[in-house]
This record gives sequence, C-alpha cells and structure tokens, in this order.
Amino acid sequence: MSGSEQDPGNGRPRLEAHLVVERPRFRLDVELAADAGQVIALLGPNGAGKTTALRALAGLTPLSGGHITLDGRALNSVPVERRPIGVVFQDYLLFPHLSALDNVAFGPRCQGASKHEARRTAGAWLERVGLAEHAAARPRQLSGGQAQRVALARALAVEPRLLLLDEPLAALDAHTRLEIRSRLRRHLGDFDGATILVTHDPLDAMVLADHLVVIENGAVVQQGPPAEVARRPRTDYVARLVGLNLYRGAADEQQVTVGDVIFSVTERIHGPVFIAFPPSAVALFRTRPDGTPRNLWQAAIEGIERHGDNVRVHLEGPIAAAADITPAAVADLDLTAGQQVWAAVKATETHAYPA
Amino acid sequence: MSGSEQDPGNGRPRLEAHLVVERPRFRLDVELAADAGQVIALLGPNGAGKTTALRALAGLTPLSGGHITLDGRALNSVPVERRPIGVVFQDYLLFPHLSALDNVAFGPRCQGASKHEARRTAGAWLERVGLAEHAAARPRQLSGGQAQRVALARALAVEPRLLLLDEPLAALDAHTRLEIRSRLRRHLGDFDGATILVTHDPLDAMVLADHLVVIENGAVVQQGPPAEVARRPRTDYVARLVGLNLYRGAADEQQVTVGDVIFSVTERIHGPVFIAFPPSAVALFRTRPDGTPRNLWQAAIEGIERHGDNVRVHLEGPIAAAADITPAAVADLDLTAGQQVWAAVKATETHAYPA
Amino acid sequence: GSDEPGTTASASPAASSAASSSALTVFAAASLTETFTELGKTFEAANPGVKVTFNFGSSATLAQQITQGAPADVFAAASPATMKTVTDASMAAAPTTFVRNKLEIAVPPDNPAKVDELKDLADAKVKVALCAEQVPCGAAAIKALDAAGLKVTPVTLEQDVKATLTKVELGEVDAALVYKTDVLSAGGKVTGIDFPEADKAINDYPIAPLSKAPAPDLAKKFVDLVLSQQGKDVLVKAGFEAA
Amino acid sequence: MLLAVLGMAFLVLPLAGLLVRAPWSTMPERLAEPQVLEALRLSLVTATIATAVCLVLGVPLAWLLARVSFPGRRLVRALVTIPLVLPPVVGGVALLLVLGRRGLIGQWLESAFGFSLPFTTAGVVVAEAFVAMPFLVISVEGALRAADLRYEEAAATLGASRWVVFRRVTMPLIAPGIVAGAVLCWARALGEFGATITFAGNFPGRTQTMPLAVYLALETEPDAAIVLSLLLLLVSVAILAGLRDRWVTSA
Amino acid sequence: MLLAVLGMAFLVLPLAGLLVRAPWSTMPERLAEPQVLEALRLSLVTATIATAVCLVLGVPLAWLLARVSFPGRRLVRALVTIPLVLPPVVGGVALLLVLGRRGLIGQWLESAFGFSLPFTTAGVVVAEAFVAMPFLVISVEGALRAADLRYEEAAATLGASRWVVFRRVTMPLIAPGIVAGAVLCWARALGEFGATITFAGNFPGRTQTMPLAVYLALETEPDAAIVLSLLLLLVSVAILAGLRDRWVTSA
Ligand SMILES: Nc1ncnc2c1ncn2[C@@H]1O[C@H](COP(=O)(O)OP(=O)(O)OP(=O)(O)O)[C@@H](O)[C@H]1O
Ligand SMILES: Nc1ncnc2c1ncn2[C@@H]1O[C@H](COP(=O)(O)OP(=O)(O)OP(=O)(O)O)[C@@H](O)[C@H]1O
Ligand SMILES: [Mg+2]
Ligand SMILES: [Mg+2]
Repeated sequence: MSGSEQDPGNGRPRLEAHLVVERPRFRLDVELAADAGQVIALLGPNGAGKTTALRALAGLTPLSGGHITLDGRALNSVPVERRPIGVVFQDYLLFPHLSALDNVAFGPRCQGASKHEARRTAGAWLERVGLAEHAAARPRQLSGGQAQRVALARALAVEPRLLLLDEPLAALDAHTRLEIRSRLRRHLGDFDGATILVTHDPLDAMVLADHLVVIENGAVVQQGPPAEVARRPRTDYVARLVGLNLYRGAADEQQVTVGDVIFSVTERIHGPVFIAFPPSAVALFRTRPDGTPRNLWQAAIEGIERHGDNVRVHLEGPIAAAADITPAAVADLDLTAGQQVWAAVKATETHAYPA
Repeated sequence: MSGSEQDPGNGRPRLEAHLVVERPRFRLDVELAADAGQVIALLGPNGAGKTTALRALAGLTPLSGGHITLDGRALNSVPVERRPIGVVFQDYLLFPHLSALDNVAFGPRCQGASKHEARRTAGAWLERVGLAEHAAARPRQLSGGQAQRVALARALAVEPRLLLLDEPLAALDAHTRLEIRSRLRRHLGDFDGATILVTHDPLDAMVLADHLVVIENGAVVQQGPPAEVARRPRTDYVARLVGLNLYRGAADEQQVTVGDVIFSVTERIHGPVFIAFPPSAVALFRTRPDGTPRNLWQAAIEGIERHGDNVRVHLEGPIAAAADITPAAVADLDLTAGQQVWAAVKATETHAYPA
Repeated sequence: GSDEPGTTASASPAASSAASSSALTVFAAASLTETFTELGKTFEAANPGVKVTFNFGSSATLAQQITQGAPADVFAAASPATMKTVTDASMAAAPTTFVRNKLEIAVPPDNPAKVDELKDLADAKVKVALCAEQVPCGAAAIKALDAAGLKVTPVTLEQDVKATLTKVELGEVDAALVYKTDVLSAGGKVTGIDFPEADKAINDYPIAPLSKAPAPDLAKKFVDLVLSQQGKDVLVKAGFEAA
Repeated sequence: MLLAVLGMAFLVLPLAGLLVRAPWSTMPERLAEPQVLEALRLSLVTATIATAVCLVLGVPLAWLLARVSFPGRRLVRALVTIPLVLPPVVGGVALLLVLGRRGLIGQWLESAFGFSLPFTTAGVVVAEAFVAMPFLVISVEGALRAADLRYEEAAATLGASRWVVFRRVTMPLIAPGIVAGAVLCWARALGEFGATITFAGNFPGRTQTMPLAVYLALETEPDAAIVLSLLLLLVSVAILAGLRDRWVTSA
Repeated sequence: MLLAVLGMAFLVLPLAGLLVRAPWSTMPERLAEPQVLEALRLSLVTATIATAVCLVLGVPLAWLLARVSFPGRRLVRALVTIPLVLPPVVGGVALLLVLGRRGLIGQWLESAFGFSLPFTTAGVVVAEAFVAMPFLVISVEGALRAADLRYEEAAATLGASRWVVFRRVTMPLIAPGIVAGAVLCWARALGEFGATITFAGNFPGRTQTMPLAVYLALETEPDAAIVLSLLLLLVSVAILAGLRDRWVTSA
C-alpha cells in the first residue's frame, strides 16, 4: 500500500498476510510473512486451520478480515485465477476427465501456452516427479501416491510466485518421499517466490522449511527457524512433534520446579521457563535410585508401545512423560502397564528456556 | 474347503488369500495369511498394488485368479456387502450428505440396529476417536485429519471379522496420530479377526503389525516379523524404509565383497549375502584414513540434506550409500556436493545375512 | 402492416405470392384436408403457374394466426364462430357458407349397445362421446339433443370431431354424435345412423377471401371455385351437404 | 452471461406477450367460475400423482440403465424416449390400444375386474405418467452416471445391500438430479394435453385438466384461454419457486 | 428391479399396441410418399438445430442458475419451466404475440429487417426451441448442482478464468447431464406439435414436421398416422441408440 516502508529494498517481504476467517465454532487469525525464496512450514494439529489459511491465501475462502500482500501488491481483491499461485490440495483434486499429462498441462494452457507447448512443459514436469510412463493414465488409474505426485507437478507447472502446498508428501512412500522431498527442496531453492507448506511431518518441515509457523485452534502458538522450534518447543503439540517431553515451570538458578518435581538444569535462568528433554533421556528404575532427589520422580506406567527399535513407555504421575528404553530394559525391569516406577533424567540432557 | 488341514485347531489361519489381479501394464499376485487376532502390515512403494490387494479382499475389484478364505469359508463369491469386513479408504469416502455421526451409524444400521441404537454406537465410536463434538458436522466441514478419523470410526463400527485399513493414519497430525495409533492398537488387540493394514509409515507398521508383507510391483518381496524385516531388509525399498544402507555381496568367512569394496563383518557366513548398516554408522573423511583397507571406500558427495538433528549425506561411488553426520562434522569437513571423500564403517555396525 | 407488399420476397410463402401473384395460400379447417387438397390441384390445373399452398389446422388456431397477421389469402373455417373472430378483426368481409355438415350417430360396426336412434343415447348404460360445446360439432349435438328433448350424460366431451370418432373406432364408447363426413371417411370402421333431429343441428362452413390477402385476385378465384358446382361436387362426394 | 440472459428472455418474453394480451378487466369473473378451479385442482392432483408414479417406476428404471449392464441396454435406453417423440395424440391412441376397453391389457382388466381406465381420473394419471416419465428417467440416469461410484462401494463394504446403497447413498447423492427430473416430469404432466384428451377424454371434474380447458376455451374465446393459461402458469411457478430451492439445498 | 421392468413395460407396451394396429400391408407405399420423407427430414433438421440453439442459450442459463447467486433466482428458476406448463398451443399463441408480424418484437423485426419468423422453417426452430429448452436447462442445472465444486476451485488456482473453468472442467464433468438434457431436448423438439402448428403453420416442405403430418393424417386416415408415428419413432430410436452410448461413455 504505502511505498515507504521502514525496510526498503532487499529485506522487503514477498508475502505479508494477516488472515482472519470466521466460522461457526472456529476462528482463524494468523499473520504470516515470507521473504523472497523463503519456505514457511505451517504446522498444527488436525483442525487447527492450516487448510483454511491456505485457502484464504489462494482466495478460495473469503477473508473476514486482514489483508494479503504479495510483492507489494494487495491480493485481497484479486480473483483466484489472477493470483500468481500454485496449489496442491490435500485430496489432490485431479481432474477426473483428463489424463495425468493434461492435468499438468492445464495450468500452462490457461497461461496462454499452445497445446503443444503446454504438453511439453507438462511432460517435463511428469518426468521430474517420476511419472513419465503414467502420462496417459486417468487419475482413477493412478495409485494414491502417483496421484499426489501429479498434483504436485500440476501446481509447479504454472511457475507460481506463491506456492501453497497442503501436505504435498503425505501419500508418498518412504522412498519416493525422500526423492520428491529432495527434488522439492531443489525446486524451492531455485524458486524466488514464497512457499507455504502445510505438513504434519516434522521431518518434512525441518528439511524443507526455513521458518516454521505452528498454529493451534486458529492462532499462531509458536514460530521460528526449525532448529529453534525443535530445541525450544513452547506447546505440548510442538513438543510431541519434535519428540520431546515439555513442561512449564519456575526456574531459580539452575533449578526448575515443575509441580512437585525439581529439575537440575545446565542453564542459569530465572522466572517462568519451559524445560524440555527427549524420551531417550529418561531412565526408569524399579526402586528408588540413590543420589540427589533432583530430576527424579515416581510415576505409573500408562502404556507401553514399540517405537522404532526401542520401546516407548508412557508415564503418569506428578508429570506426564514418555521414556524410550531398549526392549532388553523392558524385559529386565519386567514392566507392565499400571506398575509404579522411578523415572530420572540426566541434568545435561535437559534444556530450559524462558517461557 | 477341505476340513482336514494339516494343522487343525488353534493354528488355523483366519485369513488365507491368494490374490491375482490383472490390469493392463500391472499384475498383482500375492499370497496373504493372517491368524486370528493378527495384524498384517502391507508395505510397498507407490503403485505397488497395496490398494488393489485391499480392494480385492473387500470384493471391490474382482480377482482374476486365486482365492480368499476367511474363517474357513471361501469369500471369493460372497458379495461385498455380505463380507464381514470393515474398510478405511485411502481418500476416506465419507458420505457427503450425512453428518459424521450418521456416517458412522451407517454400518450398524445396515446390520439391523435401530436408528437410535446405531446412533448410540456411532456416538461411542466418535468419542473414541476424539470427535464427539463434531458429530453433527458434514464431511466438508471437517479438516482432513478429522475426516480420516471419522472414516476409521465408521469402519470399526461394523465390528468386522476382517479389517482393511488403507493408510488409516496418514492424514493425522503427530499428536493425534500417536493417540489414534495407541487406540487402534488397543482395539486391534481386542479384535479377534484379522487385520490388513496398508501404510507407508514404517513406525506405524512396526508398532501396529505382527507381521509385515512388503510388496513391490505386484509381488511379495519380503515378509516376516517387523523386527526381522527391520534388521534384515532384502530390497532397496525395505532398506530405505527402515533406514539402512543395503548391499548384496558374496561372503567368505567374516568378509563380504560388494563390487570393489570389501567389508569385515562379525557373522561367519558364506555365499551370497546381504549386508546392511545404518547411515549413522558411516564415518566420512577428507583424506584416506590409516588402517585396514576394509570397510573403506572413496565416494563423491551427491547431496546433503538436513535429517532430524543430523545431516544426511548421499554418496555416489563404487557403492551408493547414505551417511548421517552431525552438523558440526559437516562444518569441520567443509562438505559440498561433488566433493570426493572417504567413507568407512565399523565392522561391528554391519550386519550380514544370507541373500 | 399492409403498406409494403413484396418487400419480403423469400421470407414467407405469402410474401412470395405477393411478389408474383403466382402463389395462393389457403388456411382451411383440418376437416377439409382431403377435399381442399383435391380442389387445390384443380385450381392449379386451371391456373397454370400458380402454386396453391394449404395451411390446415384447427379453425381456432388458423383464426389466431390470421388475426396475428399471417400471410393468408383465403380462410375456410369449420364454424361461423371462428370466422367471426376473423371478421371482427376486420381481416375478412362477407364470408359465404359453402357447405354444411350434418350429424350422424356413429357406432362401432358390431354396435355393442344396440343403438338405433337418438333416444337410445339417453340410456345410462350406453357410453356416449360428444364433442365439447365449444367446438361446432358439440354445439350441433346440443341443438339436436335439445330438439329431441333428451338429456344425455356423455363420458367425455371431445376437443374435436376426429377425437370423438376415434373413441368409437376403438370401441371405447358405444356411440357418438359426429359429422356424416367423418363417418364416411372412417370407411368401414364405424357405422353411421341417421336421425331426424339432425336437420335441426347443421353446422355451416364459411369461406372468405382475406382483406389483407397478398394475392387478392387468386383468392377470389379460389373462393369462386369452391362455391362453383365443381367444388360442390367434390365436397358432396365427401359427405358434406351443399349449402 | 449474455447468452444466459438471452436464453432467459427467450423463455420468458412470450409470457410478456400473454400478459399484454390478457383481458385484465374480465379476469376476476372468469377465474371465479367453479369449473376453472375444479380443472386447476384436478391438474395439480393428477400431475402430482403422475409424478409420484413416475418416481416409483422411473427411478429404478434409470438405475437399471445406468448401473446394470445387460444386452440391449442401448436399445432399451433409446426406447425410453418413445413417449417423448410420439406425438401425444398418437400416444393417447397407443394407450387406448393397450389399456382401452378393447385393448391388449384393458380387455383383460375389464373382464377380470370390471375396471376400465379411459374416461376416469386414473386414466388422466396414466396418460400424464406415460408422457412425463421419460423426463424423469433420462434426467435421473444422467445424474447417476455423473455420480461417483466409489461412495457406493464404500457403502457396500459397510454391509449395505444394493437396495440400501441405492436408497441411502445413491439417492441422496443424486438428489439434485432427481429433483430436476421430478420438476420436469411434474411440469410436463401439468401441461399435458394430447394424450390425456385422447386416452382419458374430457369431462369436467373428472378428466378435464387445465390444458384441456384452455384448449377448448381457445376454440371460442382466445382471451379466456389466455387467462386460464396464466392461472396455470402462476400456480405452477409459485409452487416450483416455493418448493424447489428447499429440496435442492436440503440435498 | 421389478419396478424398473414395470416402468419399462409401461413405456414400451403402447408401442406394441401401435405395432399390432399398424397396417403393415400398405406400409411401404405410404412411406414412399415424398411428403413423408420431406416431413421427416424437416423434423430431424429442425429438432437438431433447435437442440443446438437450446445448448447455446440453455447451458449458460443453467450455469447462471446453479452457480451465480442473484436476487430473484428462485423465481427465475421457476419461470424457466413456463414453456413446460404452458399448453403448447398457447405457447404458440404467445410466440405469435411476441414474434408475430404484429407481435411486440416481431413488428420491429419486420420493419427493421423485413424479416418475419412465423410460417418459416426458422419459425419451426423457434417454436421447438421454446418448448424444448426447459428440459435442457433443468437437466443441466441439476447436473451442475450435483457436481463437486472443488474441481472448479482447483482449476481457478491454475489460472483458469470462469469461462475456461466452465468449458474445460465443469462441462466435461457434467457431460452425462448435458447429454441427458440434450436428448430430452431433441426428443421433445422432434415430437413438438402444438406450438409449431400455431406459430409456424403447417406448410408441407417448409413447416410441416412429422407430428403435423401425423395430425393431418389423423384427420383423414388414422392408420396412416400410426405408420408415420412409427416411422418417427424408429428413426429417433435408431439415432439415439446409435449416438448416446458413445457420448455418454466418452464423457
Ligand atoms: N466448510 C466448513 N464449514 C465449517 N467449518 C469448517 C469448514 N471447513 C473446515 N471447518 C472447520 O474449521 C476448522 C479448521 O479446518 P482446516 O481444514 O483448516 O484444518 P486443518 O488444519 O487443515 O486440519 P487437517 O490437518 O486435519 O487437514 C476445523 O475445526 C473444521 O472442522
Ligand atoms: N482403475 C485402474 N485401472 C488401471 N490401472 C490402475 C487402476 N487403479 C490402479 N491402477 C494401477 O495399478 C497399480 C497399483 O495401484 P494401487 O492403487 O494398488 O497402488 P498402491 O500400492 O495402493 O499405491 P499408493 O501407495 O500410491 O496408494 C498402479 O500402477 C496403478 O497405476
Ligand atoms: Mg487440512
Ligand atoms: Mg493406495
């Protein structure tokens, strides 16, 4: 709007949006900003409003308030088809009457390419997502993962300035996922527009995004660089996402009180803090171990499940926690649900930071 | 068919199927067996035929050959609606004109429950998947994850003897996924029918399944207990799935030759073998390290990506491999794509087994 | 609308006749289809180069078309009432009655209800079809029944005489009052029974050249042909009574 | 957009013609005639019953054509359009040939039950249903073909028999198509003239529907015919405007 | 299933009646008359053109009704059914009142272009299109409402304008509905009688379509009318059976 922003030139965000959408029983109100070439991952639990935010950016869901500015231009009143966007939908929405190739060629055609040109572009994109041989298949003849890759190619083929991806990798198998993820990264690297990526997979978020925005219940609860978010989760959801136990407590010089439990920490810190540690840092004992009473509490086993090569034990007690231990340890300790155990955490494995 | 099988009584499989489906450019031919209460995970890359196998079991795709026997009864010619099955589809397929509650109540109604009863059952199931408050919502008003949970409840509500799940957890966020996964496990534990679970997520497979069946290109390439499969992958796909580097080589007493590279292994073994080791077991050096020439090879860096807290380096060379190293190490070694490095693996971290 | 004759050479049949005076358009009641088609051929033979085009339809429809400016030269109606709507609209002057049509009782050949005379129709067990009072044959039927002092309750009041006849042909009714011409044209499929009261219920067919006729001379000539002995012969042969 | 407006104008302008021509001054007295209201009532009742009959017979037929593959399906599908193409008067004759007193089936009906359809209100319903059914069948079949089969598959896995699938999944999914078909069917039945008068005859209070009354009025007093037509239109448009959005959006 | 067969029988049996009654011996000579073939040709040509006109005007109108929300939409939707409910003869009168030489618009057409629709082949097309268009509009609207809007959204995000979305996504998705509507429309146009004879007259070779020929034949030789009707049926059923599956399955 106003050409005279504080920060002129290079730092000027490509995308700046304040999205407000009102629904019965739901309200979305988030601010998003993305610099040129940046990838923002939008994370959040089911029903947090991620898809709604994406739809609002695309112009498919009208804003109840706020604004969207892309490259300095207000997008609010630009109709969907004139927004320079590419969207991958959560359920693909491939046109059932067109072949995979024509699905991908649809966008270029709309941008004025000749039929032949558009098909060549589309062919190249299908190639890139590894589906060249399925070019002639109708969406119904594609497996779920193949369909999603076509959807990805379709969105990328319009060379958008703002790329909106709603779980672009969710239906891909581990191998393809790895491949497509790297390719997507490479493409996003070349890409000088902004990207908003909705995903549930923390790994996708970590690998692909420069900046994470976590929303819950329609509001942003945490944001920052992936490593920062991973190290310092601020909500239970984020903590579970990055695989940490998280508590809120009061710190007083290398000692944090969480309810009845006192933790020793390595940081010198005061006031309200978060304290986080990985499940693998939790050791379990059948009887109270000797030593300082710190970082130690008594808990009941709520459940046990296999978790990769290890076993994850869910603990109830003064604080709820997860502990990862080896199957051998489970056998040694003869753990069963409901049993009382002692849990301990090494001070060096905890991490405390201001709340 | 024949009442006199070798193994009468308790060991009698609940499900025994040989599924053959012919399609232009695709042929599925797999055998599946599941004992009472067993959970079989069907894994495989996109387009492997997992959904096709599930549809064949459900009776939605006709068999070109083979047979299906459930609880000693041939299902081949039983129409879909009379098969005692529950299905969660890859794209949910919730009835758009019914509320979440009525979607779930649909099955019980079809089984003859009164409207009131069916709704009570449905309400209980929605409760179990944590969606009680969305009971009245239409599928379009649900987020992707919410929709999938309703689909799950709908399939479970018919109390099937054979449960078929096509990626039941794919759209769930990390937290819900954990919860639903445990609940699913609990339910599957109580469940005395057989379960076939299609998933891409190795963790889901490991946690939920008693037995993995890996299919590629329509055929079974490996099967066994999860731990066994995880430890001894037999195809590249499985290796990537469980996060191992895998090679085929010739063993001769604690020494395995893979192309030009020779590995020392701890197993005494002869003949054709697989050798596997985790990316974290690979160490990288800028210059050739001293010591035995074993377990050491020169490679070029193909790509580098963040991987969790670490960095994953993809190596080309005599053998392709992935190496996980710390970000600090990347900085120390000043690694860039295209660079030549030396890779080494500790013999104790490798695992060799007959091919 | 009559100020520019001949501007629309190809737009309509009448317009083209206006241009050359070699085409004649006759709007005639559908019951005249056969007789007028024959007369048309006669007319064409007598006036070489002239093409006669007929528009057969219900008299009421034709009257509507004429009052809405249809390019017609001659109108031959099946009832004075429909002709009146045309003359009221000043589209024609001085219509002439050219034939009349007399009612008969029509019964199926096997005459299941054993109908012999008009009063048999008053029997409640006899299924009777009459024309609706709005159409000429219905008006005539009412006149006949009134004259005989009979009260008949029909099962249906048909929209035209052909429909009434069809009901008899198919045996749906035991008897109907229709025109003699219709009984005749049905061949052996119905049997006609004359009755004396029919003389009190005769329907006149009027014909008139139209005032805005594109081909007034030919129109007059055609009306003359219909009124001539030659025309009468054709019509009488078909069962009409000479006017 | 322009085309749409043009299309709209094309359909609605003739109404304007009628309105301009209508004899407004004598309108009230004409409408007050008891025969008019009777004909209107009969029209509405018979058209509604005929639509119901068409739904009961036509929806299954549409389903058969859309979902079940059998030899000669193409032919059967084309045969369904017969009553559309057949001039209604001939349709009426055809009905008489089959269901009339001496018809193929009617003969037997009469001797067995002493029951004869022509000249009865039931006959009106039959004639209207015959003429209007193709509209329903073809619309519904089109809707069925456009519907996503996978929902039906999902229902089958939940234990729903074909019939339950149809009733509880297919029907609601194609509800807009069924409503469209029913509207066409009802409107066509309401306007039906030729087959009705031929098959059921024209007797006030029993078989004289509005179109028959209009036709006869046209013979003598065209203005009265216009009034009656406008009444018929007004009532049907009011009913459709009142009902349809409700059905359509509830679907 | 039983109901479907019953429905089928109901539609097809009357045909049997006609076939039984048809005068097979004199059939060939009757069909050989040049007027018959001319009427048939005219019927097919005008019905096809009328269908094309209806597609061009009606599909956009259906789209407007289904997708664009504007005040009075319910009323407009109900008004679309006017030509269905209006007895066709009155429809013809209405057309005359508007497009006739003295009609609201016809007057102006004639003075401006010296062009007059009634009593021309173009007039036949107009009458048929007027009567048949609602079938198309209502069927297509039903199909549009049943279609999944999200595909249209997806197309819009790919840069497709409303028109491109409509042409390349919506239309193919609802093709079965459009085909159903076009079939109804064509068949209705083919069988159209009342409006045609009233608006366009009954001139052999120019405006006399098959149903009009049937009407005249009914006046003179009922058997000939049956022959002509059967011919009309045969041709239309053959065309529909030949074309429809191809369209429907290619969609
Ligand atoms: N059309 C709608 N009408 C009403 N409520 C809706 C509609 N669509 C979504 N909602 C509600 O809005 C909230 C946000 O939904 P949204 O689809 O944005 O979630 P999400 O973050 O994408 O979740 P997921 O990860 O499960 O896809 C949910 O509570 C959902 O039930
Ligand atoms: N209806 C169909 N017609 C023809 N080919 C099909 C059809 N459905 C699937 N295929 C093909 O069959 C193969 C197996 O598909 P399937 O859907 O079973 O894969 P999948 O293992 O479920 O993959 P994903 O994990 O991506 O869902 C694929 O190559 C697919 O393209
Ligand atoms: Mg979502
Ligand atoms: Mg699949």
